[in-house]
Amino acid sequence: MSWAVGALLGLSALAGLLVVLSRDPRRQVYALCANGLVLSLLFFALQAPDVALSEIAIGTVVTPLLFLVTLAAAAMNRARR
Amino acid sequence: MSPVQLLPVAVLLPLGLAALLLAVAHWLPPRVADAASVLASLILVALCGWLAVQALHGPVVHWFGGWTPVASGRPGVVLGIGFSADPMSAIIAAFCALLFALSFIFAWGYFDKIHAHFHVLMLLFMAAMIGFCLTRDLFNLFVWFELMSIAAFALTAYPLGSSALEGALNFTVTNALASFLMLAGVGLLYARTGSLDFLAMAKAIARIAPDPVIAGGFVLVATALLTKAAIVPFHMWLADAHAVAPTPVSVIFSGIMVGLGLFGILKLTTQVFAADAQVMALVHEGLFALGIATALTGGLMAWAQRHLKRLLAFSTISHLGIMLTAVAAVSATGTTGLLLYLIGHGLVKGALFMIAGILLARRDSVDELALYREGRALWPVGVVMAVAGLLLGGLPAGSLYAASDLIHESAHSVAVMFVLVFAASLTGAAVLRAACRIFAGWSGTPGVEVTAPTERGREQPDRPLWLMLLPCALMIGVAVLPVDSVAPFAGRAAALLLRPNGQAPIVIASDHVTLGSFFALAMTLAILAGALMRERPTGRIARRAARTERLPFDALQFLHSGLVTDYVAWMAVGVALLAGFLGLR
Amino acid sequence: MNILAWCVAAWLFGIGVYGIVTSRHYVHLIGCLSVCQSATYVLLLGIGFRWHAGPPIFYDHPPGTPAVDPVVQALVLTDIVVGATVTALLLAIALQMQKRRGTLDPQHLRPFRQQK
Amino acid sequence: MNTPARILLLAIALVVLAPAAASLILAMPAFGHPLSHYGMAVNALAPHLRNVSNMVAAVNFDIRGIDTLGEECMLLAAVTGTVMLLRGHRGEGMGEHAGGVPGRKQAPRSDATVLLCRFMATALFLFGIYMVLHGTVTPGGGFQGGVIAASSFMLLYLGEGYAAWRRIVRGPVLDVLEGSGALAYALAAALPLAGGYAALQNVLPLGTWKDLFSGGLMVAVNYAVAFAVIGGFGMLLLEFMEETRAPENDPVPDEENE
Repeated sequence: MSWAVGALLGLSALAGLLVVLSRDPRRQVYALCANGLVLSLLFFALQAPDVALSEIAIGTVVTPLLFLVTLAAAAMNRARR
Repeated sequence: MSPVQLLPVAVLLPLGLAALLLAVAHWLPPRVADAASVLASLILVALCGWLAVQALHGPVVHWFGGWTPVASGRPGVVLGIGFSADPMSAIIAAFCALLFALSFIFAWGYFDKIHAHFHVLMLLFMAAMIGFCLTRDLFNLFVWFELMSIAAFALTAYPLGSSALEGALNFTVTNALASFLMLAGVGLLYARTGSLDFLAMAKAIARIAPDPVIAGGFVLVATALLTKAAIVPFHMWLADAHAVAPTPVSVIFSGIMVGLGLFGILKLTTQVFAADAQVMALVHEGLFALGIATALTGGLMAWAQRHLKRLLAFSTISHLGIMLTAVAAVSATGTTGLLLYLIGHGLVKGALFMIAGILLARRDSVDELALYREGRALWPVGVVMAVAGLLLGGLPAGSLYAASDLIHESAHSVAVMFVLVFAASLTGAAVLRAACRIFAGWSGTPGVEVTAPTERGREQPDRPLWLMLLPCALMIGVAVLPVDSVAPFAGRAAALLLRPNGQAPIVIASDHVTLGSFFALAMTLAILAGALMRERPTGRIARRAARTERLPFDALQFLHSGLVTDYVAWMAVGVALLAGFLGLR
Repeated sequence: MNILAWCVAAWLFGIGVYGIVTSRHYVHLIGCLSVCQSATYVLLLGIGFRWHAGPPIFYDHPPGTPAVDPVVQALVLTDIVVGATVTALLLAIALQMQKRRGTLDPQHLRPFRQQK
Repeated sequence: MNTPARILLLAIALVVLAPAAASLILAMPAFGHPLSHYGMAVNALAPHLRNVSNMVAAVNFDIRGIDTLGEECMLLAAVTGTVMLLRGHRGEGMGEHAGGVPGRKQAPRSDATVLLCRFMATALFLFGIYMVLHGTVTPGGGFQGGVIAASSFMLLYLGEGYAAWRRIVRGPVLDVLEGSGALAYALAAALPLAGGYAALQNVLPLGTWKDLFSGGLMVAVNYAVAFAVIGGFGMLLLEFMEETRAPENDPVPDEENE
């Protein structure tokens, strides 16, 4: 089990880096999704199923969705200007 | 009902009322939300005031869910969350509620269109502050801290102008980072002490200190509280947020919210970290130095502003620095001074923000140069503003004067005292300068303030003047009252916060006037006279002198850039300063 | 392995701050903020973790079997949900700002303009 | 400051912070060997004292229940603030026409999509409710279940289209759900006071081990949280989606300042 925890910790460090380095916010949404997924797997490995569930609902679905809607609305505003 | 039973009502009442207002908001007749909020805050003033008096005989403690320390059946393991009202915490909570009541009266009819959303947020904000004062659990403290921040974020952005939105974003990003740091700090302290209850943590820390994890946890938690308290170099968000928030909200922000950050630091140092010499050294020396830097920066920046709300915001920063020197002393003198200063400053600054609000409602601006002579028809407002400015600048009367006396005494240094007086004088003179220009038409050639950032504004104009002036006149009236009747209570409250067993000395504040007490006032009036009698520099030497005078102010204005990315970099520098101090010792 | 989790937490916070400081788009900045936030979750859950212990849910295994610390999990769980609503608040502010200023570059947005 | 100057400032801070962080990390308790007695005490005591098998729920809804009330109110504050900001000048109503970026195609919805979305939305909503109901027994609870149930609204939107969606998911109803959830929690905390108990004291019958309704007051509090979360997140989705509608008239007023 310990290799899984270590690997997921490493992956989550990479996923966070990916989020920061995706300078285009549209690409960043995918990075955020990946980050949420990796984190929820990590939380599952850390024996926290409750937290993993809420991270998977929030981190991979709701937050990226809100980001997407914001970017879409911003694009529409820009088109209207 | 006993005090113990009524203690949780202090947060449950505003939380419940906020939830109720939100649920029925669509069908609520106008003014019901206004009336209910005023009533609730007045009830809370009475409740918390009463609790403060009850707590003089020992803290009033309530364990939520009945999870008392013995419920675990294991010594040293505290399962539940407790609220503990000592007199100082409870009286500060009562003062929060009082400011909210006055602010609700001031805002009567301000926020009609938005389905009581304003009231919901304000009530949640108030509950968070009261909970912050009363809790004795570190994570619970974080919860109220965060609730306070979130309500404040939303309230700041409410005017929806571009400045308001940008100010709110700066506020949100810096304070959200601060609360992540606090959560991390709470985690570190929990990892080391295995507890979240103040008392249990204090016992564990006494056993294991000094320890890098404890010190690191303190630095992170303190960073969050210092950010909320707007201490250099974490202070930059404050001027942006306080200047753009709706006036009734600015009253709360500058009146008490930022001061609570300092109170949180004091409470944690006295009740949790008292036995850790490493942390206490950081508080005594590091925070003391930061306090002096803050006082000076805030004072100079306040002097160089022309937008009245921004001027007041920087003046708040300056006074927070003065209060931080009292916190850093962790002494009976300093703590008594802090309590009176929090209240005195809150009253004066709240009244001044309300005056700015009156100008925004009646004159559509708070720019002291644009409003030149525009306020003459509003002369009663000018009178209140002049008194408030004099109080900030050291008028020897009332609680602010008595408190600054104690704070100077706790600093143990004439040089420090001189710096603190100079900073306070700058803020008082800046307010008086604006009052003279707007209401009396005395001006002089504007100096460094000409190039300061400014903009026009406007707030709901159709409110009766007397309703807006009443709460601010009331606050100034209370602020100049003699402190003799409350000084013994303040002394005992401070002593009980420092040592709950009652072994700390009791310091009685006094507003006794001697010849020396006019020193601060004289300095304020001298600075003011310098500004009002200033003439356009004509000769070559005069022009060069004027340019040299501008340099430090320009440098400061440059650093306060308004860019949130800069602010975050400065926050990192601040954490590094605290960590570096710990490392060097 | 003993310090990997703490290093990852510090790393995540650090790069999050780096991202904020260098950001050229507010939505990107908000994403970096959520990286900082995830650092605190990794730290807290790491603090509660115990080798060879099950989740603190005694459904499949009886009470008394070793389990990890439920307290930090409770703290993180609620914070994740609240964190999402705060992100929503930030996005709402950003959206309104874009309507008014037409840009989301943090280096061009400041609350007050200097008088010239 | 420009970006290089800012990075330099950050680098200086990091140079100072790196050794401090290193000494802190080396002094931390070893990963996987926590020192805390608090968590162990909860694991040992709560199953017997409260008859619930999910310790996280026991901490959230009972032992540290007042924290959760505070967190629920944060949710309330953040959602209320977001709604207030987004409505701003456009008001509460709904836009008739979809907004769009010129030049981007919009594919029409097929019948299969509609059907699939209806089915999936129902299933997801029920799964969310299932998670809420089993909160005190297995992983789940008001927070997670509420978010999942609320995200099913999104599928409903995908399937039904905007107008129909707004007829099903109504703002005022969500407000009531959100407010009454928080109110119920505050009442659950306040009512025991009237009976002479401590606030939030769990004086209801605790039920049987591994039963759906075990945990006494926890059950009620769990449902209250679920209501607030469903209402709150539903409201967020509603207002954010409204942002993508074409405005009737240009909702952005001229800047008062310029």
